Amino acid sequence: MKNRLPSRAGEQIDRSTILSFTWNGKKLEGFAGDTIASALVANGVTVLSRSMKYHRPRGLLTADYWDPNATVQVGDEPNVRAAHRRLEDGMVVSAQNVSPSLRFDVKAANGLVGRFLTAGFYYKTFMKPAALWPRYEKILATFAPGGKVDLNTPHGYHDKRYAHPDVVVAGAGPAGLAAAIAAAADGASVMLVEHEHEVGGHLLWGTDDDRATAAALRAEAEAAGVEILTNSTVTGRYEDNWVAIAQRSHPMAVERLIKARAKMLIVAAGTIERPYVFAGNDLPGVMTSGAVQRLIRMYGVKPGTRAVVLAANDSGAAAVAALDDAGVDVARVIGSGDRAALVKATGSSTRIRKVHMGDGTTENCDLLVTAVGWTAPTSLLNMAGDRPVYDPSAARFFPGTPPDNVLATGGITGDGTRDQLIEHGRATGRLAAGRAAVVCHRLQASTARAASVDGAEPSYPADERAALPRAPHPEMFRAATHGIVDYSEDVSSKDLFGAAAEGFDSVELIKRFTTATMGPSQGKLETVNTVAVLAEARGETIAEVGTTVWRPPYAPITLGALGGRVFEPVRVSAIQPWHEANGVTPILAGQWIRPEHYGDPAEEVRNTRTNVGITDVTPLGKLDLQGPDVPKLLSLLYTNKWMQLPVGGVRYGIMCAEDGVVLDDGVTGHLGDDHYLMTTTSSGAATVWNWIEMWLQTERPEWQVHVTPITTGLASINIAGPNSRALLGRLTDDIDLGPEAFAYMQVRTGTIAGIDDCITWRIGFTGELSYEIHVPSQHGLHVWNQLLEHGVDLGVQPFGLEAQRIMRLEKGHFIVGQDTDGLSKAPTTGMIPLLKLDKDDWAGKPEVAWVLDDDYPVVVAVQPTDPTVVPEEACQILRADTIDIVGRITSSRFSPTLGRSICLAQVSQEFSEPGTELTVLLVNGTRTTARVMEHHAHFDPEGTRLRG
Amino acid sequence: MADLTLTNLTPTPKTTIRAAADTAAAAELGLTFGSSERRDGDLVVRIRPDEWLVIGSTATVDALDLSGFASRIDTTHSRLLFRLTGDLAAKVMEKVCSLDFADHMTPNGACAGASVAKTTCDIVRDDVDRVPSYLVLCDTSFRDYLRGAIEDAMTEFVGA
Amino acid sequence: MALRNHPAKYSAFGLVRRGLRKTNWPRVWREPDWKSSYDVIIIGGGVHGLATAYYLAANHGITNVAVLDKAYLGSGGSGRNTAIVRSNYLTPEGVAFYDRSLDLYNTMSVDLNLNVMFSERGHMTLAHTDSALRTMNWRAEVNKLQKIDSSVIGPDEIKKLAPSLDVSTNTRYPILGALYHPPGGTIRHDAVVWGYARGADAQGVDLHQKTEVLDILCEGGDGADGKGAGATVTGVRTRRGDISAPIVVNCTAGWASTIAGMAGVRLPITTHPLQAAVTEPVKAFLPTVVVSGSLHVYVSQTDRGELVFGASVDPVATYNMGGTLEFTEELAGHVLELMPGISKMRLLRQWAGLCDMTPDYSPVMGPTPVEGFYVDVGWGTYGFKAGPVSGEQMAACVANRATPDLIKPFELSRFTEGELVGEKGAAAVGH
Amino acid sequence: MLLVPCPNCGPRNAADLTYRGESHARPDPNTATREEWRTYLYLRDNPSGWLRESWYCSSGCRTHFQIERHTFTGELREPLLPGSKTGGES
Repeated sequence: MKNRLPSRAGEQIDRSTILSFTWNGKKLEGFAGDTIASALVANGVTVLSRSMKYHRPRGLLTADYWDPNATVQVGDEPNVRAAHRRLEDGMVVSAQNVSPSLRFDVKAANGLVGRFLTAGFYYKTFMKPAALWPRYEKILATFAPGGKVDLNTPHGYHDKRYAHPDVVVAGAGPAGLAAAIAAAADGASVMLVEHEHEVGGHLLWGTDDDRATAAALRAEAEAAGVEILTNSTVTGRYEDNWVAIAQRSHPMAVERLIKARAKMLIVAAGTIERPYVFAGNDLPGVMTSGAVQRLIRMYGVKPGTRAVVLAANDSGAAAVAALDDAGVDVARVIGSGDRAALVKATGSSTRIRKVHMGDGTTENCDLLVTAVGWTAPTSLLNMAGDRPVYDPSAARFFPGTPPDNVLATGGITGDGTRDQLIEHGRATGRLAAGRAAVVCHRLQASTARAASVDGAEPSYPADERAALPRAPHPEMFRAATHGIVDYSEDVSSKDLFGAAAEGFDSVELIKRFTTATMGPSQGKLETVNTVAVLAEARGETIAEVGTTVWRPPYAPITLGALGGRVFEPVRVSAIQPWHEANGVTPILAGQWIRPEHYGDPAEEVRNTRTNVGITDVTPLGKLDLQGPDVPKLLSLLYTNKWMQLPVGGVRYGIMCAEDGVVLDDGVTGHLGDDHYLMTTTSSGAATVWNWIEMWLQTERPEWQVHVTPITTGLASINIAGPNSRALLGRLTDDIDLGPEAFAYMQVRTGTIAGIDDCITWRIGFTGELSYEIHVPSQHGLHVWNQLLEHGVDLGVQPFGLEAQRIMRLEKGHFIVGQDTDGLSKAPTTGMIPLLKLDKDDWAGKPEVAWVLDDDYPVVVAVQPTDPTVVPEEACQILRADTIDIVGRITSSRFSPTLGRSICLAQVSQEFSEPGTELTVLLVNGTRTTARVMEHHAHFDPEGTRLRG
Repeated sequence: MADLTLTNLTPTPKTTIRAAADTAAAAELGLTFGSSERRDGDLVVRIRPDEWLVIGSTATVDALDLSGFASRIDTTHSRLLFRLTGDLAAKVMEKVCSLDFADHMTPNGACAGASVAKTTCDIVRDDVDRVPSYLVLCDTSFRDYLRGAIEDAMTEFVGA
Repeated sequence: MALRNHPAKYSAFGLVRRGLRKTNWPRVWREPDWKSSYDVIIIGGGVHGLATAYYLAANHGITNVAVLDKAYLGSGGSGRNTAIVRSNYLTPEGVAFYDRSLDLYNTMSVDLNLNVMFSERGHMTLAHTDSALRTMNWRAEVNKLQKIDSSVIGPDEIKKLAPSLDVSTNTRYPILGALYHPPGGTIRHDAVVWGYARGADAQGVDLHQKTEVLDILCEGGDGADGKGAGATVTGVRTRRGDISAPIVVNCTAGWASTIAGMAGVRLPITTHPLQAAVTEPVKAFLPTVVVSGSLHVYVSQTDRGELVFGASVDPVATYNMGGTLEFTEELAGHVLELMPGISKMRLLRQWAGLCDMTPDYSPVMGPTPVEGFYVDVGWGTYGFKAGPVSGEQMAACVANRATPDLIKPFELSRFTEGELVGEKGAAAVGH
Repeated sequence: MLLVPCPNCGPRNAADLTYRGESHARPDPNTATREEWRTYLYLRDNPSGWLRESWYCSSGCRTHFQIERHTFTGELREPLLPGSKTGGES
């Protein structure tokens, strides 16, 4: 560590803990508390990366998170900010964007042809021959900057957290610390979020007194109960102060996203130091004044041996003092104001060697420090709708007028002494606490579950803070030469001049054309210089040119933190443990995990048709409807009639949306006085519930109906097949299952397998004699087991969704969403008798009435001429010998019962007559024929089996 | 310091009463929307403006006059019931639910419908011996998922 | 076609020559003088408006045309989309239309003498459920009939095309198959805007930036100020003054209802933000465009190495493009479902554009009840990929005063006539 | 995330509610002409400005209610909380 200075008070490193790491395979050492970059510089490393386009060598520039030249690969993690990430023992660090190595880089040859590769050059070439563009594209893609993704990277622990603080303070410099302390003292709950590893902001690299003040403020904040989050960033401010915080310092989570509904947000983001634009400004050894102070004071690292300092402000003077402290020979200090004072820098491939002045003199050096002004990182204020305003006398942008629940304080709003900053922070904290108290009061008073509020609402405090002074500052952006403006994008001021001359002369257009400000620091370093150069090129003022909008996030955040622990709810029925224990093949249907089959769906069909099968249909949507007006509701939402359904009756119905498109279907049974049970498709359960609530609340508020979803309150089992009556009969005493006593489409409530209140209805989705029983769900597994146990001699076997689908297709029942689609109106289902136009009103009626007079596609049953051909679902049906589409196969299976292929199809009316021969285009490109059947049901069209 | 526990109380009888404002049942059940109360060992929760949930036994409900526009449904089987108890229970809840669980916003007895780990739940704060405790009710089909989600949220506080 | 303003020809040779002589390129388009009258006024300086202007001049010789934009060219959806192009739509109408657009994109770099960097990298739409797979098959079958290269592929082939995808079966959203469309890809969206702008300008079209339209001037209509059904358009009022014109074309997105409302025309549109995001760059690892309808996410990797993400539109109607945190959360969660290995990549920037959603996921194009007032709006989330063909067809529509067959299905009158377009059948994510 | 003022629950995260969009009246289905009915189905004012819209408190009290919201600035006509105006962005 040849560049390490002697130990000094207040440094961030712990010299007693030595950490070893590798840099491009070479073993190096650093101290605990070092950043990767400070450790590298301590070891004498000057080149940390190569630039994107010209592959120029780059060294440390700002020595903080935003340093554009210090992005490295650490193990499987790409794009690590080396000047921010703390060193860890055993880290494997390598340079990115180098080919093949940092020292020898073949693409550096691009630098030689740089004058031809002006910004946006790729738009102007490679058009011809068109066939070659894909090859050029591959070459261009190798210039992509950035690290490598290891696709085997494990997804770490990333739980998120919600928070409801009164005040969030973004930035823990002197003003932010003071604001947090003052707000907490006034009773507010406060989260103080600091991007860096320690609180204190610029005090950390200031004088001894500065650092003592930072420590005192931290102690005061802790004592006041402020929740301090270091190495954490407020990444975004969204509607109604929904604030995102990326916490990188959580002991368990790799990176944690905290979502805070802040009553007040205080933005105390400080300032970011701007680089200066001149020829050679990207040579290793050119640094900002903040960078050298950080290296010296925080990490005890000597940034060079002989320095030239361009000092346009106090920070330049402070850098000179720090350099003196560190024993760096300050060869020359250039004052502000004279643009010609510094012309350019020259050097070798690894280091600056010489600075050239306007008067023709030169100065040898290995370090050039610039202090030319500040950028106010108004990103969070932008997100709150505020637009920054440029002040030429201070040579920077300032916040405009943020909304009342966002306050700015500290360096972002002005200059001042340490004490002035602290005082402004305190005033801001008090104001925030006062306003938060009002929000708190209102929230509590208007929230139903909250405790009742004591006392009158406090008055809403006005903003009476005295503004911080703005120190005069020369407008210094570019020397008399051209240099790099955007380091990460390799965009120079010359590129910007050229683009402006071409007509890309608004700040947004020039940004898009040159990609200036589009790189990893998103304009934190580059925006103001870009705007200033554009203003210069156009002969306008910076205020006239304006600035770009800063978008979230404030700092990059990992996909892991944003994704968090994945909450993807899944649902299972009460019978699921049995399915899993018995070799089920599961299928995901929406949120439900359902049994698809238990090995052989065709055999499940055969057994059901011959003996008896049971299937778990719990996901069927079930709604309990009670109240005197239920029949009116059913009449309004179903297309058919419901006013006369007797107790004990069950009826099938179709629902339409208001545009006449089929919404859902199902059966509803009349259980008792004013009491009905409605079933919906499993995927439509939530939609239908919301649909009913909407009608009851907004269109028919006078109706008395209570609707309650009870889908999983009842485990539903369908018992189907010739032996189903015998099987169910063995488990119930109080339900008379006689064919007359309990006829098709009726419902009974009774005891099954010892369980009371089981609802049983006779319906026939499978086409067999069948009973659907709805059992209180905690007893579902018991009843299922009893059915299997008592039906052994009857041949009972379970069947899954696939067998059910085959049987319903054999029976010709359509499925909403499969045989119908997003534009299928009710008549398409073919259920014309169920469309009761003589009813006064029902949802979708006008459209259905009109379409009935019109042409509409129809669902028909279809059988391929060749019984062994099973057309794929979605096969197109064509007009013979053409490619005109007249329909498509919507459902298709091989029927084990009939020993042939069977289908449902949607066809235009012209092709819907029974007996019509259809041309079906199979997926393999061949055409086959199929015939339209007379009935939807391929099997037992008279329904003798299910009515038996 | 009371450790965090998550218990499954689903078999506890639960009854939902829906009743219009002008009914005897509404008057008898009372409470303001968003609050709950223990009555003879049963927990009576006014979970929605026209809906009460009675957890414990059916005694309270059996005694109700359900004349007028009022209805009763046994929700024992349709509603999962978990109890999360512990001094840090609110911190766990704040990882899976966006409600503010501070004492003044969600005091003992408070109830609300809300999304928990992306499932729609009813939450009742029902402290046990002054230790914060939350009842979470949800559709029973989510049982494995929701338990997993809450237990996972607890891990970082276990042993804390 | 004759380029009237003789712009500098772009070529590798030109780059070298100007590099040697150290001269700048001339202006890409003029800053036109203000005029009080045009033959055609186009509102909206995005791909649609500029392409319409370009083809009015190039194909119909109509050059006395102004394009007005309230901000800068390409400042709306054209510069905010994720630049995906494809033609594997569900309906024959949709396929025919977008295929023509893809043709135009294919030759655009040469036609416009500007490299729009069309990257034919293939487009994969993943299916996680049986029903999604059925829809993919449906699309593939319709596509094949229209000679579109589009087919359903299985997990093994998917893994070969995009090794970062997790095709194992024990995931919450297993990848069962995908609709693969090799001609689909990405394009540099800004370049398309600039190419059309430069081409239109060269033929004499005036491009007025920072010229917000405040009102549309009409006479003879049933409504207030002579607007609404039966009216005839006479011009527009802008922040810079009035301009008269017998034809006004509304080529806006986000403000389509507002602009149409100025002529007394109501549209079947609600406006929602569509958000997008980009990560920090990494070395290339994702060679194709990947879309998942069920997970509401689409992703591609740019030549710069960034992953570009999009999702479905936000549910709440708003004109605010501030963006939401929820979008990035959902997006990241879903992307990690698909590609679990990229959890350490970082999101760099999110933004939003405005999408005008119609009930049938299809645009509204052609004449309106106001004579001379045309619309090319309602482009939902898929407007960019249709830009060239829309411009070509709208130019024909305006020039011939008759709606071309290719866009006849998209006329406004279909809503009152109940003839909606069938893209709704499968339009979970329209990217 | 928008904070939506539910009349029963109080301010709630938008994610806990279901957005139902622009409020519009249903014509009499027995007398409505095709044009009137399809205007009801499809045509919207969709203003960039004040919008009367419906929300459903689907996770909370399950009440349908209406609010007036400015679609550009995000302001509410009757805000429950002070200071939450969000600037619109173009």
